[in-house]
Amino acid sequence: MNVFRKILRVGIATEDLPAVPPDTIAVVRDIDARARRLLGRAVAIRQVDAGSCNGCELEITGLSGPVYDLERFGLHFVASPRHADLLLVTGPVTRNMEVPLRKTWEATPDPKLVVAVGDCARDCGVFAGSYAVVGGVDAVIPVDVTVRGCPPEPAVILQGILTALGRLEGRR
Amino acid sequence: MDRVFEQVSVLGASGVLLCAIIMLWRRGLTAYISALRWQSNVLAGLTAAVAYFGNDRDLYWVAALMVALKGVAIPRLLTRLSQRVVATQEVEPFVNTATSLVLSGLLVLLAYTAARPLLELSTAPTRAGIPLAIGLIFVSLFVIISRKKAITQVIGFLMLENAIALLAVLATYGVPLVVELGVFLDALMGFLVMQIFLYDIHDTFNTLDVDVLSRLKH
Amino acid sequence: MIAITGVAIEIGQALLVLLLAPAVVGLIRWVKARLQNRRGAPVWQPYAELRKLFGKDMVVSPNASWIFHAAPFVVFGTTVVVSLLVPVLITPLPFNDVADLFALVYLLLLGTFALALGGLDPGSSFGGMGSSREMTIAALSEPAIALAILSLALAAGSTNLGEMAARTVANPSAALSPGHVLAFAALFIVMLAETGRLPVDNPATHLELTMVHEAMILEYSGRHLALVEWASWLKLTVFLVLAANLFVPWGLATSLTPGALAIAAISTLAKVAVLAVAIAILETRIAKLRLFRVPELLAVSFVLGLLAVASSFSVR
Amino acid sequence: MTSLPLLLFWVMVAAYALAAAGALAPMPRLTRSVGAAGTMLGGAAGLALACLVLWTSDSLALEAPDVLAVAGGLIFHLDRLGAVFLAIVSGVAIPVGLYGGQYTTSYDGRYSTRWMWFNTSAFLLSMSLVTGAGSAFTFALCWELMALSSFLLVIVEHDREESVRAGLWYLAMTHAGLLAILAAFFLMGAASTGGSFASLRDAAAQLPAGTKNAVFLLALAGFGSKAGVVPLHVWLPRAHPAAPSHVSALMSAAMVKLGIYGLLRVCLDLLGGGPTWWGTLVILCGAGTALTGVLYALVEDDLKRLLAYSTVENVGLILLGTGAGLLFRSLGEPAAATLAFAAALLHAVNHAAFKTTLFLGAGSIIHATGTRNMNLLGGLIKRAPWTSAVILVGALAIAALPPLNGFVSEWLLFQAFLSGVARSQASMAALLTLGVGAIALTGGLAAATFVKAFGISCLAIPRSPAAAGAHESPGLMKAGMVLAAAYCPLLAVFTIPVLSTLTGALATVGGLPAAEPSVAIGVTVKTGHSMGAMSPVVILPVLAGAIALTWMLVRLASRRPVHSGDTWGCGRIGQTPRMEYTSAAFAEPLRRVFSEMYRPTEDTAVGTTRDASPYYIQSVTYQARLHPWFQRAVYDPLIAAVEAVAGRTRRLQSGSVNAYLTYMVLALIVLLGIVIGF
Repeated sequence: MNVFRKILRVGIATEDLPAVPPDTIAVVRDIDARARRLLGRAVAIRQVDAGSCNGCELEITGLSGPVYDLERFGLHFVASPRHADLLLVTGPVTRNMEVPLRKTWEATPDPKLVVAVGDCARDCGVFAGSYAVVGGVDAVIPVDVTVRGCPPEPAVILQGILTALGRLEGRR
Repeated sequence: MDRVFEQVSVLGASGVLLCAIIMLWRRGLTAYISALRWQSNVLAGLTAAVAYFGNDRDLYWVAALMVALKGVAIPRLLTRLSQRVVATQEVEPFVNTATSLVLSGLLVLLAYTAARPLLELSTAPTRAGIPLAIGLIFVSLFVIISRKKAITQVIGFLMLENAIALLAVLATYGVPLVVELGVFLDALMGFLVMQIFLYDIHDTFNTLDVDVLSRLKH
Repeated sequence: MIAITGVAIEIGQALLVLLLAPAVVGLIRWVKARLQNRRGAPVWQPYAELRKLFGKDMVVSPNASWIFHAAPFVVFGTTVVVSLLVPVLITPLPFNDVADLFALVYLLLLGTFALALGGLDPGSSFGGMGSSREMTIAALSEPAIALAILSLALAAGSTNLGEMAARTVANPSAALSPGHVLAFAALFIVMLAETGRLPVDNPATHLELTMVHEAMILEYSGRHLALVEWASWLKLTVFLVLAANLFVPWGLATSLTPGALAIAAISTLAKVAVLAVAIAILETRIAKLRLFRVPELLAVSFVLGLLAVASSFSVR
Repeated sequence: MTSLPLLLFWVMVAAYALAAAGALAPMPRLTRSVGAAGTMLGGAAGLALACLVLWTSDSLALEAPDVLAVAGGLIFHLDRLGAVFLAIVSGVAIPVGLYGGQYTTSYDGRYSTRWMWFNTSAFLLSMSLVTGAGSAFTFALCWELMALSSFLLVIVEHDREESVRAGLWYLAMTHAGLLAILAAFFLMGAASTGGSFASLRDAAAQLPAGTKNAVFLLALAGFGSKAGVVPLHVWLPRAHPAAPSHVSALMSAAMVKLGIYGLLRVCLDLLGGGPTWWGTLVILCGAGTALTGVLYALVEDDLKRLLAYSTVENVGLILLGTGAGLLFRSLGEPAAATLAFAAALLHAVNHAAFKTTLFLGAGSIIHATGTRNMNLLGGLIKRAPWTSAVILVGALAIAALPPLNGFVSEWLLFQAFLSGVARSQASMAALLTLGVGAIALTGGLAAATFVKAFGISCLAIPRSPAAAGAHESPGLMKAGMVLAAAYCPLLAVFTIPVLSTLTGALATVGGLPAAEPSVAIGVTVKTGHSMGAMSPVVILPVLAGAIALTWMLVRLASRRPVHSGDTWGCGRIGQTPRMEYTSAAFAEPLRRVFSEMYRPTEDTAVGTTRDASPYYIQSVTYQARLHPWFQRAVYDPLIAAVEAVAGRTRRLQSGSVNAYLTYMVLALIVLLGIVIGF
């Protein structure tokens, strides 16, 4: 019963999204209008760690918490790329993860989007030039939106996802 | 009116029995103690209801006493006891949980079969709850038999006491207050004696697992 | 003529349940979000998900056979047939004599059977795991359901839903009889197990090792996934309607007047909403059980059913 | 003399005799053709005869007092109860004959197919004759003939140790059973003027209660051992899989039913029912049998053994109905008794249909892959689509899922128990409540079992090269299977006529009232005291319509393309069959839940590298073995005792002829002494 007392005391913890510096989110490709129309309200996200240091994952974990609450935008994480509409890829793509990443992309039914999260996913970050990495995410699969930062804040990641869906203004 | 009384009494008796069943399902000692607390409170409520419908003033006192003693005091003592001497909070049964549950269901069915002659004699509106009370007696005996820790055996014993009280309330609208008081005091004495034993067992063996008592043979 | 109106209403109410089902799940999710101090998705979110899934391509494993493609339709079909049988607005239904509560339970089992085969078909180990667990839970919940039905049937003199509801309407005090209450408790526990809610299965899990229903449907995508999801929401809604209208049947229309139908619609909606909120609160309060504690929970349900049946012995 | 039933009877006998005579044909091909044709003709004639007896007032009576006159001659009298079982035997014979005509080719060159056909025909003939036997002697003779011919079929593969062991178990159990049956008949016959069933029936009324009880117990043990009542079922999961698959179908679908027939004949017809505890005992036996059967079927990896255990389970369900019928009868509830017996008989009929289907399907799998180990199967649905579809139909029916026939009889069984609970005293009601629980648990576990049986053997990727190279069965086998599978929906759709036929049959034997299934919307099943109504005839089209409508609407709503992509496995590079769930893995959760029933012994051996460092693991071997409880509790001590006794008696065996002659003379003198003494 203490649980409910605490729930009442805390109240709604979700915050509005802050404004984001314009250069942190880069739209790499034109996002298909059809996809935008279709996926506008309900998007299933599959997160792929292609070799990240898990810094980005920590931030991503924050997304489903009460403060950022990605569910209010109709987004949720799913357990299988078959169910997914959007791949959230982190980290430089290591050689071991190259095939699995491509397989994940192939396993995702169309229409689908790819959001690369973090500097490593963009250009390998500090791992650039290492023998163990293949390159950024777009070296393996086509990327729609890139989110900069090392690691990017949850709010920025969320803005990035919403940008990919063509809904920057975030309803609430 | 009688119909409502009948419903309430059977419902109350089912509630009391249900607390025992829920206890069998749970694992932690705290859950056991809180099941006992709930059971005593439901029993007290039922007693009050019988007092109201049966116009028996004394039973209100019995109900109040039940809440005070078995609903509040004994659970509190038990909690303190368990915090002081019990290292693990897990209740270790001899029989696994699913089997104990099914067995207790069978015991209740047995009680229904056994209570038939009794039911034919009685005309009280509360009679439909009698088999449940007998069932509870069986189930609490089963708890005493099948649980390893001495403290769970104490809880089983207290539940047995509840069962007898339930039977008394349902079968005869409660025995006179004096007798009830006597039973209470008995139970309290028994409880205190057991508590002393528990401390002793714990001091000697550093556990409350009654399995170790078999070592005393040597 | 009356028969035609009756059948029309029968189909109409099945459609109502079908269309209502996503909202029920949306409501549960919304209440849960609020209880987690989140804003949460709007109640109509599941509709958007369905629309999206119907508009997506499908990716199907080359190992899969026609069973994989047929399973979603069988699951959906059986659940729709079940929703034809449940008294949503009126009682007794024209279909009352076609299938009773046992038939209803076995129809749902047919859906589970089909989906379990669909899970095994692509040869994924997740699918096998999900199927195996789902069938385990389904098998163990059967006895508890049977006893709950038995106790309801003993009171109503029939296993058909119309008679069961009619009996409680006619005799309101029976709703508080222990047989009734205990059977409700037994059926509620089984409902949680059958529809994959906490504490048996977590509908929002991402961890394959803890999945039951979700693991089974891991291979489905696009419209197949939409059907499977919709069917599982529909199953939940049907169970809620069943629980509401069997145990608290007041408000059900016994004649076909518009007024009675309106009252029935409002009361059923209200009852289902209350139950949905109750489920959300319950899911906030409790944690998922380990798989091997689920049989114990179902044993509790079985014992409740046993007690419910036994309570009818003494009144004879 | 030449009435129609008699004519059909002789046609049936002649057809089976012809099939047996086919063994003399010079070419194996001819043997097969004649055998198959004769079997099917015999089945058709038997079915016609049974229908004639069931639906008209005709009956068959045939006496041949001169044949074997010393034992009272042969008497055949086919009444309606017998006709029900004759219909089961004959109905199974038709698809089995069709299927066997081609299936036996796979035995060519390895084993004698002539011998096999001869025995199959003899087996079918003797089973058909058992149902029509009109005297104890005729019955016992046909019964023994049936046992012998089926024993010879069990050991067809005589060079395999497993088959021979199975044959030994079967021989021992069936003869122990025969002894019990003979003892039961002798006890009854002691008070009667002759051995015919009519005189036994008349005499049974005067039997003292103690004798009646003894007869009941002996009959339960004797017929129970044939039907596979736990713990007398041990031979069944050994012998049924050992026989060729079409014979397994005959044994599982038809022969075990004759055990039920014998029980009904003796307890219901000849003895006319008994005290309450008879029914109680049969219900307890049935519940134990059903649960044990399904639990062991669940963990079985061998497809045919799984089916055999599932036969045990279904016999348990039939016994539950039979027991409830006996119980209600003794409690003075004849209408409820009719309901229960009808449920039992209907389940017997239904089980014959789907078990034939499944065994023939299993035969096709063996034919296609050469193995029946499910852990080596898989992927058959693409390689043998007909076989897989047939097995799917059988699996749906046996898992008691609507709209097929298994559901109807399970539903009636529930209704019978329900009406019993509603109508009896607390102690009986408690028993019946537990019966309801047992039926439901059995149903649920059967569903899990058959998801496994079908899903593991027919779906996903083949687990062995044999399964990968599987092929579809040839035409006749396919036709036989499909015919058997067609019985399942047909029996569901025609539930009402079948049911009224069965209650009509019951009315003639136990003096039970014939309850007409009421007709509400033309088709609703509602018999006697049953507390519910259900209509399989409506459920089938409604369900099919709902599924078809969904399909069309979805087709209209979304035409998005379907792509092919690897099975999702978290991005792993390739999928191998070793990643699939196996039969053992599928049953693991339930095996753990019921571990107290199985008491498995488990070993995990971890193999490390050469230097035995615990950190470099090369292999992990896990072994789990079940030692069934009945084996442990009943048979191990029994076998040990028999061996001990045998060890003692070995001392008598000196090997010298003179010693044996001495024994004979001594025995003669002792016998003479006894005779003179009297």
